Amino acid sequence: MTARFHKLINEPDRIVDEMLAGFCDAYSDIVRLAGDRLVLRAQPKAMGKVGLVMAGGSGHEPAMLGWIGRGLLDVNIVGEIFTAPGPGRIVDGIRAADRGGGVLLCVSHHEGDRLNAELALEFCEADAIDKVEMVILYDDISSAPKGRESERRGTAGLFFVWKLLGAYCEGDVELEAAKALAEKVRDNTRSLAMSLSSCASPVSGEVMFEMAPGEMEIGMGLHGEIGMGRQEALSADETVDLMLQPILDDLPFRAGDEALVLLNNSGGMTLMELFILYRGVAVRLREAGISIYKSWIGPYATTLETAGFAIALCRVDAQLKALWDAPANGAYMKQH
Amino acid sequence: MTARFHKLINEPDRIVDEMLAGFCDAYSDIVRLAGDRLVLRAQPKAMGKVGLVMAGGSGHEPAMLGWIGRGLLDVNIVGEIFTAPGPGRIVDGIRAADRGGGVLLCVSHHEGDRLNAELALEFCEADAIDKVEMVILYDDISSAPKGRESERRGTAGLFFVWKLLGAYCEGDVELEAAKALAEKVRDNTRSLAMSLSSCASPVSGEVMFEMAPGEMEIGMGLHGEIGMGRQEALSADETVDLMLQPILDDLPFRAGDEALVLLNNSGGMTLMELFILYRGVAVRLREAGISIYKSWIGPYATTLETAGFAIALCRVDAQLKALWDAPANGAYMKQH
Amino acid sequence: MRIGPAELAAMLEAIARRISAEREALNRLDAALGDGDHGTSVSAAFSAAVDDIAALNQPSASDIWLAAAKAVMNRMGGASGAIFGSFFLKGLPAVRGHDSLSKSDMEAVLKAGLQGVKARGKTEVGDKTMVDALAPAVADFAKAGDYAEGWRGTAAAARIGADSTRTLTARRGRARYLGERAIGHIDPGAATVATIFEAIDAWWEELIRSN
Amino acid sequence: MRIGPAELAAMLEAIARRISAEREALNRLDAALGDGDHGTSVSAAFSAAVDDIAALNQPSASDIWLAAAKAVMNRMGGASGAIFGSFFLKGLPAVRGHDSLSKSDMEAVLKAGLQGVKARGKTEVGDKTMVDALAPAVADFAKAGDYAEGWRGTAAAARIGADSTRTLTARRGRARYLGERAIGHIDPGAATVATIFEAIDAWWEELIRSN
Ligand SMILES: Nc1ncnc2c1ncn2[C@@H]1O[C@H](COP(=O)(O)OP(=O)(O)O)[C@@H](O)[C@H]1O
Ligand SMILES: Nc1ncnc2c1ncn2[C@@H]1O[C@H](COP(=O)(O)OP(=O)(O)O)[C@@H](O)[C@H]1O
Ligand SMILES: [Mg+2]
Ligand SMILES: [Mg+2]
Ligand SMILES: [Mg+2]
Ligand SMILES: [Mg+2]
Repeated sequence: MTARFHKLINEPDRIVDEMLAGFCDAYSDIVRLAGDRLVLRAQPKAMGKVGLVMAGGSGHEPAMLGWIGRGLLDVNIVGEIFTAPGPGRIVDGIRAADRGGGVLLCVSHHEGDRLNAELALEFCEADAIDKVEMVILYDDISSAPKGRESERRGTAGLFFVWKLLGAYCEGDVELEAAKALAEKVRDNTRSLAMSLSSCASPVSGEVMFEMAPGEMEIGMGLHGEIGMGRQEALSADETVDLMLQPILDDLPFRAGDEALVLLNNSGGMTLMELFILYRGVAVRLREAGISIYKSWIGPYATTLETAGFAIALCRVDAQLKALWDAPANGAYMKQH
Repeated sequence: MTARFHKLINEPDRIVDEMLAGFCDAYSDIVRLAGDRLVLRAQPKAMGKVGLVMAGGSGHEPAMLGWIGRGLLDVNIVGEIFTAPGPGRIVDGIRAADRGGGVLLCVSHHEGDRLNAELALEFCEADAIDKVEMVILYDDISSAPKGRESERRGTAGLFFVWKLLGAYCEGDVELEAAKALAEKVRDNTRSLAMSLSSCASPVSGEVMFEMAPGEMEIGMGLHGEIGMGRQEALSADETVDLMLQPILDDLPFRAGDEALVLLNNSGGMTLMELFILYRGVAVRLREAGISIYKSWIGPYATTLETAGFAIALCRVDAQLKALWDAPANGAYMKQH
Repeated sequence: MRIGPAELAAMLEAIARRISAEREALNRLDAALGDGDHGTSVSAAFSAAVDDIAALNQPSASDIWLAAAKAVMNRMGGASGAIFGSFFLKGLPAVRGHDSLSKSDMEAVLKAGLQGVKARGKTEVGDKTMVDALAPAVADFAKAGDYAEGWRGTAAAARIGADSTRTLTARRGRARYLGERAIGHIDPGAATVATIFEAIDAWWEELIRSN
Repeated sequence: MRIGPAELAAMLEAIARRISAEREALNRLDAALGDGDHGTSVSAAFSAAVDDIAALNQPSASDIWLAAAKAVMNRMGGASGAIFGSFFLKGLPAVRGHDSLSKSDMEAVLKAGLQGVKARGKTEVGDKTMVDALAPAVADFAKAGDYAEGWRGTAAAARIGADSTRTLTARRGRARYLGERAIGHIDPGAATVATIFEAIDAWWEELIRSN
């Protein structure tokens, strides 16, 4: 497909600020805008709790804006489209999240996000802001082979970290325990994405990359980074066959396991297609003896209007199931 | 833009059934599938309450599947893509919703939906199923001039009816009162949609209509029915200027009014654009002295992958505000 | 000649085949004036009617007619399902009690069906709907002396009626929201009616020839 | 000749202008290997640096260098923001205390900056990053006798270094996920480094000529 070049924006260089103004106005009961593009909870969590901070580029809405709120994250530091914010702003976000219980800086693993987070942590140390920890999160099995998990990218499967860690940090927990919980969720999560189309940058109006109609690509990154190669587009069930087994093999998920399932819409897919794809996923998981605890299907972490989706699975135990069922109230993630 | 022709489906004639299988499996805590494509609440409401039934074509997901649940609707009778289901299936749905308090059949005004609903009501009478009422719902100001409101189409603004009527019918209310409440919401709601692209039928793979890049059309129907004419695509704020005033003039909304606001994504818009558009809407409403009670921005009633959106406003009083704030738990509409 | 259960079933099969061949063309007509599904809907429904009828055990003419009514009403859906469904439903009393239908029996069926359509749709000739094809077809059938002349007349009259919708604005159906923009396009429901009568006419000629 | 505050500010302006002209070309390089934003990011950051410097009141050379470091780090964002930011940040001590920079002062600044980049990015020559342009440029600058020769050398060496990334697979940055598919594309960060040194070289020639 060719991308839709006309976007309903005003000035290209006001996109992020106008987007934040609109979002924070619409959901002023949940979030508020502060400082230099910081999105905070409208009602901060109680003193003494661990604060959760996530910095990242725009273009993935409702991520991460929609995940600020009770039972979820505390602060989102918003960058330009697909661009991690710099360290000065990350330090601002850490300060804003600090309720005296320490702050966990969550990093979706991409070179830019990690480098800027590292710089921010050095600045925190220089400024004697203590009790700040960083956790590097990744889930995309296409980006490095098994055994080199820590080189992988963070993609849509971090959904599970946001929800479970958010619920955990509503309780009275230590910073170290929060970090360990984030790592536990990460280490039990695996994702793989595919795409049928490209998307156009609203800033330049240029298409991110060319993709012929009738092609698909497995292993796309969250910023339109190209994946493992082009192939002829398949049917829904064939696509699931191709994507699910590598995910199961990687952890590996085994018969008897229980899992949370996410089908993430990259933006331009119809929900109709996602429901059909989900049907295939559910049938195959049951065949493999894996039971599904809960599922979500929708646009949680998008790549602008890209037509594509990701399958993400998170293996859960009693602790994680209870955390899943805990209430959450973000603008785009509600649970009760 | 050209539409994306490849859809991730299996057999074209299994689309609706596979979609329903996937949806009802993923959200089995909220809905269950029964009979001939009936989506019911997993836990039916208490005996004696008014049942709410909505029949309609597919292709608008998450509408209406996502609106079945506590505080919302009871039964959705699902048709083929963009095709109202026939009267026999509507009668089945009415029976399934009957908890002894009467059933309100909600009809989004389109010729096919209304005609089939009328037939169904005649069949109910013949079958001596009594206490069934029908309410015809419309909101789209582009489809008939002021003074001929009852000829207008039902579009995304019915969002407000589903939520407010759903909350109302959790209480102990009479069927006649439920119908009156639906009419009250309808009569205080106005919508207008626009589109930047067409969409492709997943059944035929054919594009619904041709639309050149850089064009836009105001007044699109929910099924890709063409609207009031093509024009050059504008900026976000210019588009809001063009669409909002006719909506305000039509009711009319006046300074001092309070309103609920919906920005509905037809499918292929980015949330980024919708937040920017919302900013323009909010600024202009405040300038007009209209205060915003609450807002929603997202894909609630889609037209497959069409890139477009609708602005819908609902004027509210104390009763409607309280109904809005009541809890709801549909798969794609949660409030707490 | 009379039309008995076997002929009625064969006639519906001939209709289903022709409609199925015209499916995409009918969808395209509907894309211009409505939501682009008309061909898919009518084709699915007539095929379902044929299947349902094939499953009946030694059906009478009215069993067949009722099966068609149900299939059309419930499997076609949309505006056309209700409208075509009303045609079959309101024609049913005129079929009932006949082992087979003479030309004048059929005339009564068609007239009752047309009345059903107009009442259900609140539609008259000139509203740019299927009535613009159906009404002249039924009138022509009534004037004819026998089936052969009758079917030939309906096919011609329905097609002329369908083509006449091109210059009209619509007062019913989705197309009414288009105002002047509906001009230049043929109503898909009317085209379906013309296709149906052409299918019947061809089937009848074939039937006569092979007898 | 020495580079004082006025020249340093003018040099950064010259860089910003050139980068802005190359913005879309740099975005396209990044679209092939990464997420397509590199040109937008670097251009926005250098423009911001120029604005921030213009707002300073009688700045010293190190005031200017610090303003550039901050603007690059916070307005560029992404991997390149952290990397270029580290270049300026680690070069800062070598600027501090000088009213103006001799060729050998500048050499110390560039060397410290390069060290900062390699440490921050855990990157060596051959990883298909901006280091492939920066490292040979700094080495060439060190070998030169004066500024004119030095800048000419950096521009040439950086461009050759940038072009050399075309045949490499990547070990750092988004491109590393591409494996063999990265071959055939020039690293955008390296192209930016080459563009920067070309801008400085052209600016210096112009400066000499107009003196
Ligand atoms: N009120 C009516 N009376 C008669 N025919 C109607 C009426 N409304 C619609 N139709 C017919 O139905 C056709 C459209 O059918 P179809 O596309 O299957 O339904 P829908 O509009 O629900 O998608 C129109 O072309 C028209 O001939
Ligand atoms: N670890 C690293 N060391 C040195 N340079 C790097 C490193 N990671 C990335 N880069 C440089 O950054 C460039 C990409 O910058 P940019 O596109 O602005 O950031 P992002 O990848 O975050 O979108 C690459 O072309 C490369 O030259
Ligand atoms: Mg980036
Ligand atoms: Mg339809
Ligand atoms: Mg139609
Ligand atoms: Mg980049």
